Amino acid sequence: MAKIMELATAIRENVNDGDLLVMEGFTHLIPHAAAHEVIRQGYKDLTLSRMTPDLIYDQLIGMGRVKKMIFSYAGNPGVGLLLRFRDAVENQWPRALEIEEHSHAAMANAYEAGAAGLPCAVFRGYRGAGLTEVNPNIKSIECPFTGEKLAAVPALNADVTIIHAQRANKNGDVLLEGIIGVQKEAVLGAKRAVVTVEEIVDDFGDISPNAVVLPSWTINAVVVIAGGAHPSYAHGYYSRDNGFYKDWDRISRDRDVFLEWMDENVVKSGPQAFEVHVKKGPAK
Amino acid sequence: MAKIMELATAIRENVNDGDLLVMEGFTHLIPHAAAHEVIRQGYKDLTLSRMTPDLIYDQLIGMGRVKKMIFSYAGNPGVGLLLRFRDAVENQWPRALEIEEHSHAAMANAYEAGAAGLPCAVFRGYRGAGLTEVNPNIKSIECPFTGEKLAAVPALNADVTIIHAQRANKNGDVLLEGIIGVQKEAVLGAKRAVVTVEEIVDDFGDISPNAVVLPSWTINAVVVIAGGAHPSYAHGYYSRDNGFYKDWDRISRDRDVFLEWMDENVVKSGPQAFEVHVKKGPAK
Amino acid sequence: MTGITLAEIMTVTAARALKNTDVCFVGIGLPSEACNLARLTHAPEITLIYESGTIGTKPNVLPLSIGDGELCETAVANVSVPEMFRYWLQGGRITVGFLSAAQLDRFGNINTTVIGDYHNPKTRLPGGGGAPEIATSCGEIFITLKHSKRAFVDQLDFFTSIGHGDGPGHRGRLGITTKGPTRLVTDLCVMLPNPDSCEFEVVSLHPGVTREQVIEATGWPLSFAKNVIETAAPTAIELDALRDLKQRTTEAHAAA
Amino acid sequence: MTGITLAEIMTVTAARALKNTDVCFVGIGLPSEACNLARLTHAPEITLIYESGTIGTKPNVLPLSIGDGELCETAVANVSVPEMFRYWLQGGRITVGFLSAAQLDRFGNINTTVIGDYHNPKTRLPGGGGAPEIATSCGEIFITLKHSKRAFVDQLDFFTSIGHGDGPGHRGRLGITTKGPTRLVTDLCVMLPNPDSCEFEVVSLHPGVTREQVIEATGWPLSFAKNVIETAAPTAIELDALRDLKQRTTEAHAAA
Repeated sequence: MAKIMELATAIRENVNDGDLLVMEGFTHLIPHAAAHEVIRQGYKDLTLSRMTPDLIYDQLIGMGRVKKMIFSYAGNPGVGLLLRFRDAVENQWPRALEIEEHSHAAMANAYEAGAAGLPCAVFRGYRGAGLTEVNPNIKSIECPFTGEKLAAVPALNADVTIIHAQRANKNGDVLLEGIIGVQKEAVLGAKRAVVTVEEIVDDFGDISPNAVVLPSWTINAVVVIAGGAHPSYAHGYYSRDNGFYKDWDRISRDRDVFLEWMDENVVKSGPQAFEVHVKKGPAK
Repeated sequence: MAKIMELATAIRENVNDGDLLVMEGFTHLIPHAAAHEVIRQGYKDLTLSRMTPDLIYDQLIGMGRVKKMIFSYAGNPGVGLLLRFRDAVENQWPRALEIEEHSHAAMANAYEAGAAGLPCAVFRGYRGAGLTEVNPNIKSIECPFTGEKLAAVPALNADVTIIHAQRANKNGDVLLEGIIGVQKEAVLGAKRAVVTVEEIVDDFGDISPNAVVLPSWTINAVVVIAGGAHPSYAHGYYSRDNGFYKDWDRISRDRDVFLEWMDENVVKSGPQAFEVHVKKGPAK
Repeated sequence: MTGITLAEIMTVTAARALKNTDVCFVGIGLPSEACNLARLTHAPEITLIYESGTIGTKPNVLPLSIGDGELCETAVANVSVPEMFRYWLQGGRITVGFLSAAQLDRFGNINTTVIGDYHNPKTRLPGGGGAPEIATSCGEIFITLKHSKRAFVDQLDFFTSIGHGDGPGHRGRLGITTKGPTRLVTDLCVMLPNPDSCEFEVVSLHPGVTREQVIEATGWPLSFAKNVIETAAPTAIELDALRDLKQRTTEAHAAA
Repeated sequence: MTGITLAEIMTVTAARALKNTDVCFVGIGLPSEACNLARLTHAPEITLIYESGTIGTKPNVLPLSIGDGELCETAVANVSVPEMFRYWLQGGRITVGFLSAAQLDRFGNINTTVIGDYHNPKTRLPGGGGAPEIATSCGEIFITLKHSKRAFVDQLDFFTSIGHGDGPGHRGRLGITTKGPTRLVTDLCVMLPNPDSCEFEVVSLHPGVTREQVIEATGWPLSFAKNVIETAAPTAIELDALRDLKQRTTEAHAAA
């Protein structure tokens, strides 16, 4: 049963040094506020996994908290490269970063297999792709009916998954809407799950019977943080702050500018700082 | 692109003798009207597949149209046995029926693999189950990472899938709501797909962004048949006719009673006969 | 409370086995009755899951089929059937699978497939449905069915789903890590698997039932636990809740 | 129509390759621009799919990211990312995958992973994302990117996704049954794979572009088809639609 609690408590109770930490979101609903709390609490030697690591993973990497990253596309969406990630891979600053690189299809299937309790994912992929030569976690398997050779990758099961969603009800059930990515799979495949939400409502009212709802008992902690996805967005609440994504290119380009920005906006800040972003009103 | 057409045309253009025909529905949205048209058009040597074959498959079997059935639970839900199916298996009446029997998990995975374009489904199943000894289409595969032995079954890809849904829009996109079963997978895995619907609307209006919608281009024909799922039900339109399911036990018990009922209610009838069932009003 | 039937004792006793925190995969028929009674009495927050994809459902009347509309309307979430079997059952999220059977043996192995030979059956039954994987993926399995020599057999005609197989260690040898059948409630008694032999043995007799009655209705040489007690009689609250539920159900299905 | 740029010719020419009946998996950037232009001109019913799970989307402005809200709001259906990659891409439902690249070789093989050595890169790029399976699961692949010696290389630094591999038969030997790259549109020319060698060769030059310009901007020894024609210039309708789209996009992204 999910407990509704403060962010600092939720992170403290569920994240540990060395964890395989998943903070998913496919452009939409990226848990920025929660990631900042992870940074504030000082966890180290984390392994991060995400299909599309962007700003929050760049921030964790730049702060030296990450030992390894599992990913399939590490870019600043619509802007360019992830400069703290680059600096870690190219120059080992502030520390060396181990990487396990996959294709989107492989990672989506790996999360699916994790949620499905399987040891590996089987799919038709990686044919002629160079990653098969640099990633030992890409193997193959033969269909016992047709003999076709299929790709296999290990299932992805996080120690803790953190996601952001639109809302929870009082019981702690969580509703996600819009571009839902792999968040359901990341939560169901994880040992522990923390969900930040825009708001808590009495009940969800007249939603579709097939709406994407994670029952309370699949989640450990629910935390209300209005605006908690900014500069990502929450469908129905506020739009993506494209300007900030462009700014990040500048902020993250220089180590000192980055560290100063992090100190001011993350280390010395708190989740209440996100509220201001909701005031722009709902996404059209 | 789905064409909106009459039932007789849709069936004629999409069903052939000897086809692997899938008419799915997990208690909900079973395409009764379409199945009756398949019977009227006289197709033979069909292979039927369904997780929960019930009345319509009993009818096709009793009319001698079925060569083989792939299934995981062949019962009259909430009532008892499927008596025409029994008669075919136990007494080869009106003809011998080949069966390929699976568990629900295997069939659900097989439809999923069919939609996913894979040759087989891989899952953790059939451990200690007797079906492994009588069904040669149950094999195993070894996880290349953990060595765990997993079950494998061939993907299910129909020649033609027929389902019933709540509504289509003018473009031929189809909306399903409520208990959705394996219908999406059965359609996406099929070579051809026919969908009967309660009604066609201008557009779906303000539905959830994550509603279950099959785009028009995944479907060959859309047919309006109000009440077309009766005695099954259409969530939001009318309730399950439990009384008819109980009656079927009596009707199907005797070969002559069955044949007489079929002649009167199927062979000499048509899709317009289903309209009356909507008048009970929407399911509460 | 007058006129308590053995069937009522069976349902109430089966219901008591469920906890408020359980996530229960519910078979139709007797299991559905017991699970919903538990929800309406001592386990109001129990999560009931039907294989049609309805999660956390709270029907006001018992469903006739596994996919009745009310299961969907009152559920916390409705998912596709592939998702149900992959993420929820195989994913290891179910604490209790609640099954019934056509035939049962002393190890809790179940047959719902055929009477007679598989390829030339005397009676073709509906088949296993979800049972083969429910039996291995749920944390533990409760079984409930009415006692009779036809049902409680020495040898199954077909091995639809595994209980304890041929005894201790069999599940482990097949790579199964869950407990299997841990409780069997009939209309005469409660049985638990003996920790050494894995054979079901009688641990309590329902009020008024004799050992001879149970032996007579069982097709295998029956064992009794060292201390066989009397099953606690249904309370007025349990009985009222059960009778109300069945009354509502009868009225609803007659009206439909 | 005055001041037509080569970039505009590239987008218009790339857009023309798409049919009204295509189901197109759209990469962000240049492909997204071309695909939406096709939808706004000659192919109004084309189905555009972004890997974020949006199917049949009709954005009024170009998305900055692959998961912008408008893609979802205007889509026929929105599905999870595992479903997108399993049922829609791997399921063989996509007729055209539209990709760009950081590096491209003469066989249409693509690198978007690293410049330099993989384990000790000079420049770490974002990586392949969906490309490895887009390249093999879509019916055919169109590629669009700006001509430069840095991009059109003799040898890829990393083999992110396969085009025609090392030439004829390579895809087939890997069990790939789809066509692979069938068209390449740059800001200088259109190239098609030679049927015998599978090497991209120039089939049309954009208005005003010389052979020497293209040779100069290409890092491999360039081939030309027997009959090289001039790319048909954009029509007023195409150019208006493109400029309106880009204008709306600029305004929307500035306002956000």
